[in-house]
Amino acid sequence: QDAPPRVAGLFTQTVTQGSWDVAGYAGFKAMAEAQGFNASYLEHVTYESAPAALRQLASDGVAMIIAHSSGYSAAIKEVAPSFPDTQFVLYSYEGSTDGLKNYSAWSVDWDEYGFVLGVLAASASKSGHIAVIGGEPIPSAERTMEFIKKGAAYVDPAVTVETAYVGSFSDVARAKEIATGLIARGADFLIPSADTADAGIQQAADEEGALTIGSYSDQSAAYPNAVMTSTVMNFAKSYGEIGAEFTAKTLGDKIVTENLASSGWTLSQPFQHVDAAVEAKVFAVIDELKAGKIDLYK
Amino acid sequence: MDFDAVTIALFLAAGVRLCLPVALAALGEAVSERAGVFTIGLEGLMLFGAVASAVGLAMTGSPLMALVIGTGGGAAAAFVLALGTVLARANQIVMGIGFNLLAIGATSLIRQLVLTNAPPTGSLRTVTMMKLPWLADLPVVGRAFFSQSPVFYLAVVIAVLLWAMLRYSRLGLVLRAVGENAAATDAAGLPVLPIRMGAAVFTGVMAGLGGATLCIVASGGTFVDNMTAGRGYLAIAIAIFARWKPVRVMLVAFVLGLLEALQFQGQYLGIQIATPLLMAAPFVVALIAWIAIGRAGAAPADLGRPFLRGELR
Amino acid sequence: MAEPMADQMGAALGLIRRALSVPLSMRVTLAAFAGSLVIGLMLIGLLGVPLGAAARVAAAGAFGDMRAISDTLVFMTPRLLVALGALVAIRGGMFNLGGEGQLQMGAIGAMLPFLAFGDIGVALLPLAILSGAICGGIWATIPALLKLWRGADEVIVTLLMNFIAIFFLKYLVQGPMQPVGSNFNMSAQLPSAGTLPLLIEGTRLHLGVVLALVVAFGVWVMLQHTAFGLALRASGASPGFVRLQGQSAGRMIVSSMAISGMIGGLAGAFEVLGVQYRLIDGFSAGLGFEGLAVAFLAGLEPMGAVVVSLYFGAINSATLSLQSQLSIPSALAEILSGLPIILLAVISGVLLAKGRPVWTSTR
Amino acid sequence: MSAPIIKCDHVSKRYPNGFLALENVTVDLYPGEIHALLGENGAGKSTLMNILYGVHEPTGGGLLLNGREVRHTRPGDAIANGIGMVHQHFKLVMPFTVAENLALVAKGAARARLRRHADVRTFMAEFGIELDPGAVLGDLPLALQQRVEILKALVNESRILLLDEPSTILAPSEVGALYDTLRRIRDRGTAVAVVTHNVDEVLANADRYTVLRRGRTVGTGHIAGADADALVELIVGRSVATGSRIGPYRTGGEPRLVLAGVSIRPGRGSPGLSNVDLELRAGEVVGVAGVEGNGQTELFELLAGQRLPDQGRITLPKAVALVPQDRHHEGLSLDLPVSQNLLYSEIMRRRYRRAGLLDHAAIGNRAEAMIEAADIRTRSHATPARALSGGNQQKIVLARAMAEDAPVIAVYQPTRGLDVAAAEAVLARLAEAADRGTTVVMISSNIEELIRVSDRIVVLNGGRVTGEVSGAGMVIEKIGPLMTRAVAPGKEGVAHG
Ligand SMILES: Nc1ncnc2c1ncn2[C@@H]1O[C@H](COP(=O)(O)OP(=O)(O)OP(=O)(O)O)[C@@H](O)[C@H]1O
Ligand SMILES: Nc1ncnc2c1ncn2[C@@H]1O[C@H](COP(=O)(O)OP(=O)(O)OP(=O)(O)O)[C@@H](O)[C@H]1O
Ligand SMILES: [Mg+2]
Ligand SMILES: [Mg+2]
Repeated sequence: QDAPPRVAGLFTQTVTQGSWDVAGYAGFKAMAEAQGFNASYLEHVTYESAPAALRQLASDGVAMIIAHSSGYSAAIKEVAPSFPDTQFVLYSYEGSTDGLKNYSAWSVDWDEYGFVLGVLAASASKSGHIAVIGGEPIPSAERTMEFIKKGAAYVDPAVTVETAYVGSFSDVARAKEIATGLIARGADFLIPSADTADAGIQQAADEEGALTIGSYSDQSAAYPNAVMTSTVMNFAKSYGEIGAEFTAKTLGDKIVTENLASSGWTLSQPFQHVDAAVEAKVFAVIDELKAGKIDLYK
Repeated sequence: MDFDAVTIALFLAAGVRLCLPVALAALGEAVSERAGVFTIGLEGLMLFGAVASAVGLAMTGSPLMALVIGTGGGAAAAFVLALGTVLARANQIVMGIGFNLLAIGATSLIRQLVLTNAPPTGSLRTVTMMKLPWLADLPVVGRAFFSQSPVFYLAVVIAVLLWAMLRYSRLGLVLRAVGENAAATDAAGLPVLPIRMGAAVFTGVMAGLGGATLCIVASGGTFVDNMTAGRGYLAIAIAIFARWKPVRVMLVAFVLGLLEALQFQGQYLGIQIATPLLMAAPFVVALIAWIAIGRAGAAPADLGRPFLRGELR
Repeated sequence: MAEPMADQMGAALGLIRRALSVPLSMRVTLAAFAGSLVIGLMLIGLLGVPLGAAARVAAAGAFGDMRAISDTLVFMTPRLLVALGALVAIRGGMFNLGGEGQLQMGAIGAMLPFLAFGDIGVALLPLAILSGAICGGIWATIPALLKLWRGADEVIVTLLMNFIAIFFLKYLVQGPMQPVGSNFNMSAQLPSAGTLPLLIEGTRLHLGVVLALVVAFGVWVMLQHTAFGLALRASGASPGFVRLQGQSAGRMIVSSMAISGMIGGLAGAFEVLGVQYRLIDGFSAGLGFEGLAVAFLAGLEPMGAVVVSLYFGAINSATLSLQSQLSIPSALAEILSGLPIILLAVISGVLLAKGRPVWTSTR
Repeated sequence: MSAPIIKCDHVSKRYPNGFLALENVTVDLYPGEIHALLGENGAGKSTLMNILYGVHEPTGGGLLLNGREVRHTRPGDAIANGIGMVHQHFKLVMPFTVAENLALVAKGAARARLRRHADVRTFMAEFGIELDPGAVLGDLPLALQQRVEILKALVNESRILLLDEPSTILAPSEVGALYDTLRRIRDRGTAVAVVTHNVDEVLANADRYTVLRRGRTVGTGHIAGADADALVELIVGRSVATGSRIGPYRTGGEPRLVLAGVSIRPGRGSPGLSNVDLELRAGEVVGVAGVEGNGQTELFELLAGQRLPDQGRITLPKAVALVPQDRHHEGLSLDLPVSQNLLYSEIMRRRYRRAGLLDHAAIGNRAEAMIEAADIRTRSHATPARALSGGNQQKIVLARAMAEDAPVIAVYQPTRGLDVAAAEAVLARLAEAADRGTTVVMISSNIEELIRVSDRIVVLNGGRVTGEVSGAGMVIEKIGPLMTRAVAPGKEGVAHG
């Protein structure tokens, strides 16, 4: 019997805190257990040290490296050509694999994701004033904000959407202050999009009586007064597919799009603090999106 | 935007909230620097205070106890740091840099080992908001300065007490003497090292309270790795900028807090200035102010020098 | 003809011999490193990892093979350069806490020739290195000029300018330097002509590593073997003395800061040209302060800085191995970097208090 | 005389670097005596005082207070045992006021007694000292700072008062006042120990003496019955001719340096200079006498080319070699080795290079020769200047200035703090330089030594030249009054005489 293949996960922050990495790591671990891989992970891997980390893992004989952030894309594209025997997989967003035979990506359709958030916020807001708070103004975040605005306008063109950035993905205190300010300006629904710093936004909503959502996994228990619903990434499914494809040796030069239709993610139910009508309205839109009846790029 | 009273009050209040953790730490730094101890490890002390307060909150469930425990954590960490910088005469800069690195790792490890991932629940109102009777009802200032965390009132009281202590008390005289000329203080028969240890631990108390405030009051009890994110270094700059005068420390910190709050206003107003440039603004303003001040009063002459009895200078 | 040639060779050999003679103080440094490794391993043990395995993985990760060694050297390089920059300034009497900012500006500078002229072939690399050094140098000269002009204390100025440089770089990669249609906060990638060549295939060992060692040797020669270096050290330690000798302490401050910033700028430039191949937000993550600590740990001696920064390089690649193979939390890396700094500072302090300073030149 | 109040009992001190500074030294101090402690530079005088005061701990032997063994591990212990000390390098907090500096040392009852400025004045008056309690120390001239240093030692009712070289920085008239104060203190039953290099001062003021040489006691006795020559021989181990004229009277050659109507605005604690005319000629020694703080600093800065006159004209030669007053900050770079300190100026003049780099071998060889010639006692030329005794440090500064071969050499307090032998050597080298044709300007507050080497002496008082004496006219009786007689407050541009 051969030794089980080694796989490794790469995380920007830590697998013990926040929402994105914690939930992602859970998916990664479950996959490794299910497939019987010999798994390890690296956390706090800055984009600076990513090429070194990737090279080290690959030359150590790690057979598959899963990078849990779109920021690793450049590093993978740089390192992958030198290590044809290692499969590199990215989870989050990727536009192109550059034809690399050992690079695959599970790419979330963040446009659709944003659109749905806009729809649900605009549907739930009583004041017609919602706010989106991002971490740093990276292109993907800006793009998501655009689609949140589209989603809100889809429900009600008169809705005001304010946007702001914390300037950090981890500064809870700043995030909370910004959120508090936005609520004071009249926003009654806050969309957090700042990773670890989301906690501050959710706290502000909780304390000031506004609504918000949980990110990537069900967070209603943490902020019971404020969380209307949570986006729930289906990491189990995505990572499960990655593991299976690796074992089946079908990985390489492919991009799998994760969206509502692929069950890549969903919203937790039932919605809290709002009428059932809101929930029904949002899921009606979701169904239309799944069915491809809404053109996001019009 | 309409510059009505409410907006201005909210803006001032945000400035206060944003500056509070840094102001507390800067008050501590001012004291240790007055005594000749350069506490570069302030960032690490704040982190230890923050993690201790989070642990305290998890254990006791009481935000007030959390603040106390955080303060104690900062003091304990400062004691260890001062064993190096004061008693062992380690180079204060090097020690501080090493301590900050260690603190990032150690506090993260503590979080992983002790704190669960679940964010704390329960109300933190007792420490986040305390309306002062009568004063809180004043227009504008009531909302800005008298509907704040009790920690803010405490900070103001501490600043005034420190001012009086440094200016009028024997303790203040001795403290300043140790920073200006440790050898002379020693020759006067006063215990230089214990005084410096005391000052350094007091810095830990303030930095610990600052870190605890950041975690409990400003971040709702959530400890995040490296959550100080440079605030300790900023506090050092504020202490020096304010020429180690406690009341001035509060004012300088408040102005920086306002500048930070102004960034948010800018964002809300959709001012087309990139976020990073807005974030740099307080530092640019501080730099310009520093240049304008120019040759400011001299630093304590023995700042940063380990005390060696009988040293040839 | 051969006479002066042999003379120069002899002088050069003598210089190299003196550069390599390990000072006594190195023993203390090594003791601190060993001590911190022992404590680090004990911590790892507390986390439930067998010590033997951890030690093996760490050693192999730092020095196990060519790839490990080259990783160690690549991690060493920016720390060494920042330390060299810092020590030149401090020796010259300026307390330069601005290594972080000078590194950022150097990184920005390294991108400028490509952004201005595009892929112009072999000239690109030298231009990029030069531009990085100049940008770092200009950034560091500002505090020196402000000190002379306004008497503005350099500790605050350099500290504040760090923050400004960091946000400026962030701004550039989020805006002006971001290629259209990009999904990331980074600049465009440099063409291969514009990057530091790799020295060994399959490793990350780039030419910058060698250049950094050359700079270290150069700084040592400058400080110990040139009149300029002598004047710089004298003016840093005793400004009144050089003034009475008819020299300008102000000019010394400006030139030491300019040199310091240029070397700090090289640190950033080499990271861009040899490791990242592009400008990335947050690429330095505290290198400036680590480099400053390296400078002090080395007693402000360039050759000491090589040894100390090598240790930090090794720690970084070793902890990377520990993480990737044993899933040890990254927090341990920070602890392992912090510990030797603390231990060394304490040992030196205790010796100083006993009247036997490890380094006589440290102020 | 009764029993000694304190006894250093077979005390030895080895410094951490292995240097044995004191070896088996026994000294008794009695109540009601002024005890002079003598010895050449580096003999161990300060070390002994510091051991009494708890700054250093002895490595052998111990202290007996009234016959009982005591340990002074820190100055606090010594103060508690009734010891006060005036340090060679003042232990004053410069940004503090006089009253604050006194309050800092005051313990218990003394503290309560010094609460108000009026109380402080009363306290000072007890010792015949009059100072503004609110004055900031850093703004006071050295002599007044010293008064505060003395007062500090008296705040706590000291039974033992230690003074380390208190007279070094004082003008002769001030030395008299100092001993007046010390006698008052002695007469109250206090034991007073004074370190000094000046044998005449000892003979005039002390009751007993002890001489240290290279860390050992070489003699002790009553002043009554001691004479100057014997004391000097005891101190340096050989006889030294002191007090006599060094070299012949010279007459100057062509003018080399001219000050014409030079004025400098008054500054902090200094009168500046008013309308000074001075012509310095080749091959003469010109002494500049005056009480410290009467414009000497400005004059030296003018000669050093560090300052331009606010009014008037100065013609400087191409180079002026300098021996500044502050050897630790201006004369030397303490961390540089002896060799580089000696040859700094020459190295900066592009000498001692090989292939563009410093030729360390050549620098070392040249330095060895200079060390030999100037009798500098150092372990090697590579030793940092910091590790040398004050006398030897001063010899480095002087040797460098001499080696520059400049037409003019300006020296400022060149023998301050030096022992008899070292001071003699310095004066002799200056005289030799003048004999070779160099112009020597010597600014000093020590009139005796000025008279011994100068060919003429100008007197600075309140920033003006109040007179000039030469040849046989150079006697204290003539110079003293010129130095101390009150002059009208210096107004800028007002010509004198
Ligand atoms: N901390 C020290 N470490 C090593 N050697 C020292 C130390 N302090 C003094 N010495 C040396 O011990 C010797 C005695 O020094 P000390 O200061 O007692 O001399 P001194 O008699 O007071 O001389 P001076 O007349 O110059 O003041 C000198 O050679 C001096 O250089
Ligand atoms: N502060 C110090 N640190 C280290 N070593 C010192 C220090 N002071 C003195 N020494 C050592 O002690 C030795 C003796 O000192 P010093 O120069 O006073 O000798 P000396 O012959 O007594 O001088 P002098 O000619 O003044 O009588 C020095 O050569 C030096 O090596
Ligand atoms: Mg000596
Ligand atoms: Mg002495």
